[in-house]
Amino acid sequence: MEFLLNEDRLALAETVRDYLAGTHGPDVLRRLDAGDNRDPAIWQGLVNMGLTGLLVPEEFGGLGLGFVDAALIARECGRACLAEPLVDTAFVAVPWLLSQGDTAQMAAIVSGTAKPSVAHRINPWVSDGDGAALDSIDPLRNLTRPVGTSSSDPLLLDLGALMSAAQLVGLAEAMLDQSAAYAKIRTQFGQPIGAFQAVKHQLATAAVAIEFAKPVVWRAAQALSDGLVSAPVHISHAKVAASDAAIQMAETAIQVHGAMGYTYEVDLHFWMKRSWALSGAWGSRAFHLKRIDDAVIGGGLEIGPDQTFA
Amino acid sequence: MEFLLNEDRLALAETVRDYLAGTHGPDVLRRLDAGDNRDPAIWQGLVNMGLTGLLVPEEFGGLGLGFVDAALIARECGRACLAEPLVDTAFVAVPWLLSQGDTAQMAAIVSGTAKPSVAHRINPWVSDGDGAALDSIDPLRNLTRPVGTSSSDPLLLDLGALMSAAQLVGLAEAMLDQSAAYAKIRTQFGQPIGAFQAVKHQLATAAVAIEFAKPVVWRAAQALSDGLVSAPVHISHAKVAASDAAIQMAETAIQVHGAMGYTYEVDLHFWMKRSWALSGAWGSRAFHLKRIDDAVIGGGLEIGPDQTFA
Amino acid sequence: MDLVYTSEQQDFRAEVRAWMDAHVPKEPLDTLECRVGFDEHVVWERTLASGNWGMVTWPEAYGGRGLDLIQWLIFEEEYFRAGGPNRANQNGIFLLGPTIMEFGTPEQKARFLTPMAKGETMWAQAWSEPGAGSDMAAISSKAVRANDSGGDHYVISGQKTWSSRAAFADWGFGIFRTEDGSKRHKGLSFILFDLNSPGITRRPIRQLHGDTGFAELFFDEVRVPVENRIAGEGEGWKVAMATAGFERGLMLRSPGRFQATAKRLVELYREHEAEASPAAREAVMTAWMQAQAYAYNTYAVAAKIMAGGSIGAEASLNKIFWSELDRAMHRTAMQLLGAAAELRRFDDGRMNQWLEGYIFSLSGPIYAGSNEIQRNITAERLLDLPRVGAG
Amino acid sequence: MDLVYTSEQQDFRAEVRAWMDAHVPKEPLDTLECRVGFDEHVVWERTLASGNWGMVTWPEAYGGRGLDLIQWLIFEEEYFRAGGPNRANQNGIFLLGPTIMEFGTPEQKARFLTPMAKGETMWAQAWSEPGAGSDMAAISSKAVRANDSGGDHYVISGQKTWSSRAAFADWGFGIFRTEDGSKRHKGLSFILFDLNSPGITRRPIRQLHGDTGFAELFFDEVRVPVENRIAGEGEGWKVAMATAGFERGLMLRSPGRFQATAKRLVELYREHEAEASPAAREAVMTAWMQAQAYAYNTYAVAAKIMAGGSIGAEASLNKIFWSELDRAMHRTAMQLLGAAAELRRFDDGRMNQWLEGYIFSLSGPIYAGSNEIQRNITAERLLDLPRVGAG
Repeated sequence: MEFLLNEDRLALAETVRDYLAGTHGPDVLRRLDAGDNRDPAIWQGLVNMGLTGLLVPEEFGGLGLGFVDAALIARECGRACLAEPLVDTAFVAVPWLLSQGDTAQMAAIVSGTAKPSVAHRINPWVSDGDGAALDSIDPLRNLTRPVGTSSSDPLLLDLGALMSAAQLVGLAEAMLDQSAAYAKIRTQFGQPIGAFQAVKHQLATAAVAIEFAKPVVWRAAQALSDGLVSAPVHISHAKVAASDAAIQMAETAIQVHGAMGYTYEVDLHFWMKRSWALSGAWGSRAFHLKRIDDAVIGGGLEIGPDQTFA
Repeated sequence: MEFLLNEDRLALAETVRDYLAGTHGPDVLRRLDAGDNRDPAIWQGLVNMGLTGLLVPEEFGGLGLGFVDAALIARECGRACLAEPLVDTAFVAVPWLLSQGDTAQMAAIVSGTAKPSVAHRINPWVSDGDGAALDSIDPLRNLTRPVGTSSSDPLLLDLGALMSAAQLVGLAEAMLDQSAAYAKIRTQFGQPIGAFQAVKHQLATAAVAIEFAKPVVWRAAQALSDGLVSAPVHISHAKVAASDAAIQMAETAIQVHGAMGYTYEVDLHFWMKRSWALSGAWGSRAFHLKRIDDAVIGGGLEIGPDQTFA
Repeated sequence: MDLVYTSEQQDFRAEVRAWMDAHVPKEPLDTLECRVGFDEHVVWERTLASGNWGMVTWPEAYGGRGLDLIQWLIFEEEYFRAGGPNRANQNGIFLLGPTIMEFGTPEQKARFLTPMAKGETMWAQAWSEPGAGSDMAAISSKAVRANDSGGDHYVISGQKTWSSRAAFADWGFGIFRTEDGSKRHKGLSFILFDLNSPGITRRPIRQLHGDTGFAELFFDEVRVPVENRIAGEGEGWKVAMATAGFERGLMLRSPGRFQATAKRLVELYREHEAEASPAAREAVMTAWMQAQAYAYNTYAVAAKIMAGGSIGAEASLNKIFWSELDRAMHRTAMQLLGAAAELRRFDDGRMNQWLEGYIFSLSGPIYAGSNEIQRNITAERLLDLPRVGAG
Repeated sequence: MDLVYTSEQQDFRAEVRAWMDAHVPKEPLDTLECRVGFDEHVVWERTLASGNWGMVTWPEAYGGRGLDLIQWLIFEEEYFRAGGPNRANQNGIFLLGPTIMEFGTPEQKARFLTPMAKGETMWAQAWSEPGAGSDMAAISSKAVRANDSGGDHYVISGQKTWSSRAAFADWGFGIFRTEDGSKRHKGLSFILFDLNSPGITRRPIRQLHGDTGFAELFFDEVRVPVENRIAGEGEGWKVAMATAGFERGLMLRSPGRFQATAKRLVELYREHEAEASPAAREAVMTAWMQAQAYAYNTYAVAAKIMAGGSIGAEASLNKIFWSELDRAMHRTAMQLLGAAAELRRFDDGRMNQWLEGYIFSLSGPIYAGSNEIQRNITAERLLDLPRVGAG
């Protein structure tokens, strides 16, 4: 029993974080938004880091890592507000295809030439699919109603929900950082607004929500890795906790930014929009709460102090 | 159409407020708590003001006033944390007995010698009843399980709920005043704690809840007076709004009072305990919400901008 | 306390309803925040004016109907019942109009109020400056008396921002520093200006959803006649505070708006009832309860004002309540929509008004005095808690 | 990341479970806040000590078991699963014990830790003074070196308040001003004192529910040997901050407590399901979710500490989270109980533990550093926002 993200994992995630911080700042989001939304060079960078093959077994040229690693990288994708379909392809479609015994595209995914994303009955729209475009509030989302593959396999939904939760954690962390940074430089009444308790306490409250969403996500990822029967409940818990934290953080962030937060000029809006999108994707709040309801009130799960990791 | 508490009504309520402020301060609550909980002199004072006969028709020696008047006086009883059974007797039992055509006790009620309080299937315990004593957290409550009269008439429940809501408004207002007063004199870090935004904003938030509970209570009282079919829904709305405001105010009040609020020495606890008691009495939060649910979601009530007074 | 409408009030309601049913556009207009949509809304303002429904509470002398506040509430209820569009001239109707009526000269009233009532001039407000948002007294834009023409003009230089409607409106109003070297609330004057004056540059601010109804205004030696000043020189703060009071007070957000949203939310909930969460169910009931409470409160304030009273710091409680209610209702709708929440336009082509409404609702706790400021006011003026500079 | 217990850990759990099942009192003890209840709890402390379960994380040398933090968590889980009583010596176990281990001399460790572990001495904390609550540095109680005996005694004068357990405990600890004229954090020393020393008067504070476990302490020239001082003279603030860190940090509220409450809340909900509100249903799920999140977080912090890390300002996040969770769970229970919520004892004679728990939960956001202080710490230390005196 060790609830610890080990050094190797954190080192990889940190490499990704540094890479995205250096090459994928808000200026890039603006450039993409003014242009085609996607940039082969960004994608190639992710391929070069091996991220498209993160969950692909070594025999197909991948890194053969696990869901906790993927969740940590997904969090970084959220933090950077990455629009490229890395998470949908490499962390959702790949493990689902593998679970189906479908390894045909693995080499092409690793090399970056195939970018499958699979829709689900509960989540009928995916980014960068092959169907008709949908008009998302998130300008970089490339949301589509795919004409091809769709599934109603619960595992697919669980993968999508888990990786959305991880991204939402990263989105929320980024909005917290942006808001704290803004509160330090914006002055009103002769002092930085971050000196006002009203601002401090709103941000502290959001920070609490984020802090206690994080371990829920890591635990859910490990539960899926461990093949626990209860993994879907923990994934639903992660999705609800991360969505609620991100939505709360977004509302706090725009309040702290004041009217500036309402503009396109300030970076915040990209992160808010992604949060609005992902909090409803891969199962609504109600869908996930229903699974928790069945487990906790319905009695599907053992609960209590001695059942922490049930 | 005039949503206005007229001068006469307010003058009567103000008289009661002044009288209770002068004769029924926290010292009296302590004296009662150390003694027998009830004081014939206090009761006689209420009788002398005509309050026991407030809703009794003039032909029986009462004032023949209405539910809005009674609600305004009940609010003052809450503000003063009055323990004498004025509300249960004069504002709940009296109109219910009258609705049953039972006028036998009216003269005795007006003169203060009869103090009936009637239990209900939903609210099986009443203050100052004739049955076995129950151990309420409210030390002045004299809660009993009556052996005699009980009813399942919805009107009785509505009367109890409405008058509880009115008391809860007064309780909440008193706790707001106590907390603001304490925040002005208690100093920490070299200034009154009321100068800290954290304290200001908590109290302001509670003040909002109280401010918007009040008109709901007056409207419900008027709806009952007007005999609206929808009156029970509005009474449930009043009970939920007033209970939520009082509970929120109590939690805010003890937080503002800090450790002092946790003592018997500070007055606050009497008001908190009454709030805990009345918020569950005459129909739980769930009970009243269910009636609102049936009306609003179930379609039992016309809703929308043109249905404000439906 | 009399909660029954008179037969005159019922007749009036019927009259409004009939007119609205006949005239309110069947299809939603484009957003007010873009040129096309703004123009559509101006057409609607003129339609309203043609029925004399533009400024119902204004005196008849200025193109209104002289309605009392209860009639105004009934009008608003029916307006929102019918799904009437947002008001392009909201700044004129609710902010500038009452200000001119209170502080303007007879000449100013004739000059500005009548065209406003006819829907001929659309007004932008220009309060904020880049360094003066919540701290409204930190104004630095200057209006200096010109030397060249007997002092009958101001020359305005400076910058305003978050000027609502300014991208498309005709005229603007704001406060400017008319006394050189004055500080904070002193030495300010309330001045009206033609947005097409030489020297004014409008830079539309792109909002987060991409539209540009707000603008920055740059003033480069803009000449404005002195007779465009409302009230005395140096009295700008007093006038602005009265105007801000109108904004936060009774008329900024009439209850009908929120009752209509609550009703739509109930309908949305019914569509999604099978899969909705318990919290959503309760949130829907809370929406109805709070919208009703807000309506009762507004009727009570209206009655108080009609009886000779006034609305003071309680306006801050109102602002906090409606803005947080509006956000909560739209947040609940977003949750009910689930995956569809992010769509600007649903599959069937309908606009996702819940998404647009949610985004708009996020501005509620910020504008017209942030809710932090309102909570300060509540604590300091209603609860008498001490003021502290840093607090 | 390895979320599977080892077989040794499973065996340990089984061992704790067997012992607890055999020894935890079947009937709830009376409240710790009254004399009779306190004595019952002391008996329980000695029972625990007899099984060597009193101070499981302490080194064996001081009467503990030297368990690691995972074992501690398992112990706590089983303790709360079995419904173990509150710990009368909580101040000793979690606050003073670790403080003495970190700062005490070998002689002090031998003198104080072993009797504590055996359940022989019960400890009270004495931080607050009437003017020093959240503002802990505003201490004015003095400890002056006595002149009469070679300076080997302090003479303490002053007053402490909100001293938990002080009404019934044997010994107390707190900080006192040892340097005359010193200000704020300087010139303070951390001193242990026998509560039965001449010159100490205990005035029990009647709490709102009528019990009196807290007390005010009046010190009238109380002589205390200098060797009762922990760490150096003038180092009291540093020691106290470390102690407060223990309090807010990992061990004050182990997750098992909240998981047990959440489970009881689920059971209560099931009893009332037919008539419960939607909000209550969601609140019950939230209780489980948050109690679990708190447990995961605690396991993660434990792992971090075991890997050589430490817990810093994150302790403030913990304090905010568990205290507001605890209050929310009990508030929900009160709503579920409806009319019965106000009863101290139900009709069937059972204590209404939800009511007692609700009242206790209201102290959570106040004590051990109010949640306002914790939010300041979070903002200033974790988010690096500026400090302002008045802010």
